[in-house]
Amino acid sequence: MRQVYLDHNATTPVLPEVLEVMLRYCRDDFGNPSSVHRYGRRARVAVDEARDAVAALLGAPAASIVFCSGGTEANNTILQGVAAALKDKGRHLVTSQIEHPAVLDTCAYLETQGYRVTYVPVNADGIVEPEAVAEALTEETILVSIMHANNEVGTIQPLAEIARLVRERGILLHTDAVQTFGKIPTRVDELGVDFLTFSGHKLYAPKGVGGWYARPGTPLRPLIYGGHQERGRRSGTENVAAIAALGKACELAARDMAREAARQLQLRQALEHGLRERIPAVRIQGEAAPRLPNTTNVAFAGVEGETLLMSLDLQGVAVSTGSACSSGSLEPSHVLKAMGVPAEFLHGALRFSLGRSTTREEIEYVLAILPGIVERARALSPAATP
Amino acid sequence: MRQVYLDHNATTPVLPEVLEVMLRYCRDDFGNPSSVHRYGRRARVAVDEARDAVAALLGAPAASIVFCSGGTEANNTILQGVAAALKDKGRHLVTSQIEHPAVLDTCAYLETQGYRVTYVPVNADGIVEPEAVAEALTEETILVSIMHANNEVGTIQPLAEIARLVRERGILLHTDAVQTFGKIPTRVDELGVDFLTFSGHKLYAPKGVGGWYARPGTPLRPLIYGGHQERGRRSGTENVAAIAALGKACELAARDMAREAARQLQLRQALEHGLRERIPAVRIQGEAAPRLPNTTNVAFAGVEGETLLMSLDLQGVAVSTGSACSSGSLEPSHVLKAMGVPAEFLHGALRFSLGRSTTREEIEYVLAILPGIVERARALSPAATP
Amino acid sequence: MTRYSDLVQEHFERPRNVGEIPNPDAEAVVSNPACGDTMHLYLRIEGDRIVEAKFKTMGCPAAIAASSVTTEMLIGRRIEEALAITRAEVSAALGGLSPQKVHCSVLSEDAIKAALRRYRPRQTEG
Amino acid sequence: MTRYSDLVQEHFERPRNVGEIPNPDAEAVVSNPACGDTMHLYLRIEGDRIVEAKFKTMGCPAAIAASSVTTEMLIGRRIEEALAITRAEVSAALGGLSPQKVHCSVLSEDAIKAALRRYRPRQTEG
Ligand SMILES: Cc1ncc(COP(=O)(O)O)c(C=O)c1O
Ligand SMILES: Cc1ncc(COP(=O)(O)O)c(C=O)c1O
Repeated sequence: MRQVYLDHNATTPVLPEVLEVMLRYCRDDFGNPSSVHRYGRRARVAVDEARDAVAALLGAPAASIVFCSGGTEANNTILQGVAAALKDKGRHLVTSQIEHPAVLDTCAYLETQGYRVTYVPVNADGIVEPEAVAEALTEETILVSIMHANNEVGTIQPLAEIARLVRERGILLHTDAVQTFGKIPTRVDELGVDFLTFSGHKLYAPKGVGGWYARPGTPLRPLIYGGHQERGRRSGTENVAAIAALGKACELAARDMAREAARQLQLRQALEHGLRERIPAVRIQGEAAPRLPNTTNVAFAGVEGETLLMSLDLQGVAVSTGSACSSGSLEPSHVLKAMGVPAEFLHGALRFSLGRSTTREEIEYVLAILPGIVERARALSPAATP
Repeated sequence: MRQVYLDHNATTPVLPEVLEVMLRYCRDDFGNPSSVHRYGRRARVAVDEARDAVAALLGAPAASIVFCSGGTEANNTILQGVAAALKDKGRHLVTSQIEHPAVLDTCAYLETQGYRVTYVPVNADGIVEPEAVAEALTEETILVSIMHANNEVGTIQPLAEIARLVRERGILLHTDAVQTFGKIPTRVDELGVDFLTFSGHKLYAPKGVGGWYARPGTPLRPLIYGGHQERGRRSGTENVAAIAALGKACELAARDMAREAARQLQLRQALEHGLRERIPAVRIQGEAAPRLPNTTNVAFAGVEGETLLMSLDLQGVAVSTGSACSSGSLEPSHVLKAMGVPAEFLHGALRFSLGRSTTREEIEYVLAILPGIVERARALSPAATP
Repeated sequence: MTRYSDLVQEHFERPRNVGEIPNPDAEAVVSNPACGDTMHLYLRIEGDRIVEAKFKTMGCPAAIAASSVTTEMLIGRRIEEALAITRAEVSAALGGLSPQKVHCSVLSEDAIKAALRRYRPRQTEG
Repeated sequence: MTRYSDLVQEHFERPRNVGEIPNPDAEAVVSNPACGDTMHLYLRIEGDRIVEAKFKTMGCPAAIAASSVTTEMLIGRRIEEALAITRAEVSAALGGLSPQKVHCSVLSEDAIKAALRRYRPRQTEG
C-alpha cells in the first residue's frame, strides 16, 4: 500500500546525510566529550561544530546555545529557570492560550509554586495580539513566553512587535520556536527574543536532542545539576551523536530553507484548494493569518477527526487531529477552542503537515480518497443533533 | 597506530546489533509514539518492548520504569522530586562522599533550598559502611542515596544491608546504578531499593537515554512537565530510537553478563598483576573491596595522572584519570580523597575500565608501554618535594 | 496513546446495523458534551423482545465500534436483559477499551437506558 | 574539557632543558597545593644574565610544557628582564592555556620570582 506521511509537525524521519553523521559518532568517534584522550577530543569537536551550526541558524553567538534533550526540557528549563532566578523581582508570567503543553503544563506547575500566570487569548485567526500582551504586563511580570508558530494550526506570531512592547518594559521574552526552527527564518535579533527553544526531531534530526538560546547575561537557574557540561547550564553526558546530527540538519535546513518553504507552500495550497472544491462544509483554521508553509489545519463539519484519521491511516495516509501529544484526550483542541472555532467544526479537525518528502502525487492521492472518507463518516453521523 | 579503548566507564561504543535497531527507528519506523497512525503505533510498541527489556534486567514491573535523557537527569529527578514531594515530612537527605557529581551537585543545590544533606564518609577501601548510614538518619530524613558501584574505583556498595537499616525506618532509598546496570546483577528487590538510576551509554546503547525505576506508590514530583509522556512522570517526545536501542542493549547485557564479567575480570587481574610486577610504587584503590569486574584504579607515586594519560593517548591508549567529567579540574578526585589515599598517590591515578572489545593483546600492549611512560614522567619529577 | 483492539478496528471498518429505523418503537439521542460524541439509537421491539437495532453515531472509531457492537448485543434480547447491559460488557465485547476510550462505552450504555426507559408498549390498535 | 594547543603538545612531547644544574646560581621549588604540581627551577647566571636554565616538574602536560617554555624564555635574559615575565607571557608562548590550565603558567612565574628574588651574586673569591 502507498504510504503518505503528512505528520511532519509531530516528528520527522532522520535524513540520510544526518543519519550518517549519527552513525559516525555512535560507532567510531563515540567518545565522551569530557574525556581528555583522542576519542573525547573528537567528540568535543563534534559538539562545538554543531553548536556553530545551530548558532548560525539563529544568528547568535555559539556560547549562547545550550543543548539538552529536546523542546520540552528546554521550555521547562527556561520557564522554571527564569522563575527561580527572578523570584525576588516578581512572580508573574505571561503566555498565550495556544502554547504547547510543554509551556502550559509548566506554567500550571509554577502556579502551584506561588507564581501567577496570565494566559493571553488569541484572535479568531489564531494570532496573539501584541496589545493584549502589553495589557497583561504588570510590575511583577518577569517573563513573557509566546510561541513562534503554533504546532496545530501553523499561525506565526508577531514576535518582533511583541518583543518591542515587552522589552521596553525591561521584561524578558521567550519563544518556543520548535515548529519554526529550520522551516522559516529564526534569527534571534530579528525576533527580538531573550530565550528561544528548538528541537531536533522537527527538522530531520533525531529525537532526544534540542536546546535553547539564552541571550548572554540573562538569568537562568539550571534544571539539571551534575558534571558541569554545557558550562554548568545543563549537566549530563552530551548526546554527541544526536547533537552532531542536529548540527548537520541545521546546515541542510539553512541550505534548502527558501526552496523547501516555497515548494511545500505550493503543495499545501493545492491541498487546501482541492479539499475546498471536493468537500462541502470545510473550514481552514487561521486561513487569513501568516502560517507555516507546511501546515494546514482543516476541519470537516459534523464528523470526528480521529475517525477521519483512522480511515486515512487504513489507506496509508498519516495525519494528526492536532498535536500528537493531545491525541486520545477527550477534550477538543485547546488551540481551536481558543480561536473560537464553531462547535460543528471543533471535533472534526485534521492537521496536515508536509515535509521534504512530500510530493504532488501524495497530495493528489489524499485529494482522491479523503472526499469518500468524509462522506462515509457523515453518512454515519446522526442527521441532526437535537 | 593501535587504538586501545580502556575508558568504558566514561562511555561505550554502540554495538552493531544495537545500532541496527536505532537505525530502524530513525529512518523507517520514525513515528512519534503519541501519534495515532501506524507510524506512531509502531513507535509506541518499540517503547513498550524496550520498557519490558529494562524491567527484566531490574526484576521490576514495566510500569515502574520511566525513560529520560540519561543518568544525570534521572538522579536529578529523584533527588529533587522526592525532596519536593516530601518536603512537609522532612528536609534531610543522606548520601555518600563518593557519589557522582549528578548526585553531589544536586544535593548542593538542595542545600540552597533549605534542605540539609549528610555526606557519609567511606572507609579506606572505598566502601560506605551501613552503620555509618544508619547513624546519619534522623527523624527528618526523607531519602538516602547511595550509589551501587563507584565510577572511579569500581567499589560495590553493600546496598542490601544499607537497605535493611534505611527501610526499617520507613525512609526511601535510591541507588545510582549507572555503573552496574548491564555489568552485574541489579535486581531491585535484591538491592532493596525504592529508586534506581540507569543510563544507556554505559552499556553499549547510545548517549542521551536513561531512566529510573520507582517502586510503585513512591512519591515523586516530576522535573519536566508537558505532553504527559511516560504517564506524566517525564514529559517530552520519547527518544524512540535510543529507547529501543537501550532495550536491545539490555537483552544483550542479560545474555552475556556472566561471561563478560568473568572474561573482563580475568583481563583486569592480568593488568593489575602486570603493572605491579613491572612498575614500583603502584597502588590499586579499593583493592580489598568487592569491585566491578571491568574497573581498576591504579595510582603511580610521584607523577601526575594526566601526564600519564596524555602519554598513553599519544600511543593510542585511551584511559581516564578518574571520572570523565571531573577531568581538567584542579582538585584531586573527591573519591580518592574520601578514601584517604596517601598524598604521593593522590595525583597519579589512572582509571582503566575494560569492555566487551577488550582483548588480552590490548592489555599486553598497555603492560608493554606503561612502564616506560611512568619512568619518563618520574624522571621529569623533582627528586623530592621539599 | 490511543490504540485500538482488533475488534474495535473490525467494527470501525465494517460497522453493523448502521442506519435509521423509520417510526421506531424506541429511540434515543445521547451526547457527551466533553468530546462531542453523539449516538442516535433506534429500536424495533416485538412483545418484550428487541428485534431490530440501528444506529447513527458521530464520534471517534471507538465510539462507532461501541455503537456497532451494542446493536449486535441488543438484537434478540428481552428489554429486561437489554437494560442490564453495562459499559463494561460493551467494552469487553470490543476486546477492551483503553482508559481514554472508556467513555465511548458509557455512551452506549446511556443510549440503551435512555431509549428503553422511555419505552411504552404501543397500544394494540382497534 | 581540557584541550591542549599544538605548542603545549610539542613541549610536552619534547620538553627542553629537563634536568638539574649541579651547584646552581639560583634555584627554587614551588608547588600548587591544590593540584599538587611542583616545579624545581635551576639557573646559572653570569653577570646579570641567565646563561642556563633547567627544570624538573611533576604536573600535568600543561605544567610540563609551561616549565619547558619558561626555561627557553629565561636563557639569555637579564635578571631584570626575567623578573618581568608574567603568567600571561608564559601562556601566550604556549599558544594560550585553557581556563583550567592557567594555574600552570602561574607556577612558572612563581618559580622565576622565587629563584631570582633570593639570588645574590656570588662574591668573587680571593
Ligand atoms: C511547539 C512545540 N513546542 C514544544 C514541543 C516539544 O518538543 P520535544 O518533542 O522536543 O520535547 C513540540 C513538539 O513536540 C512543539 O510542537
Ligand atoms: C555513577 C554515575 N552516575 C551518573 C552518571 C551520569 O549519567 P549520564 O552520563 O547518563 O548523564 C555517570 C556517568 O556519566 C556515572 O558514572
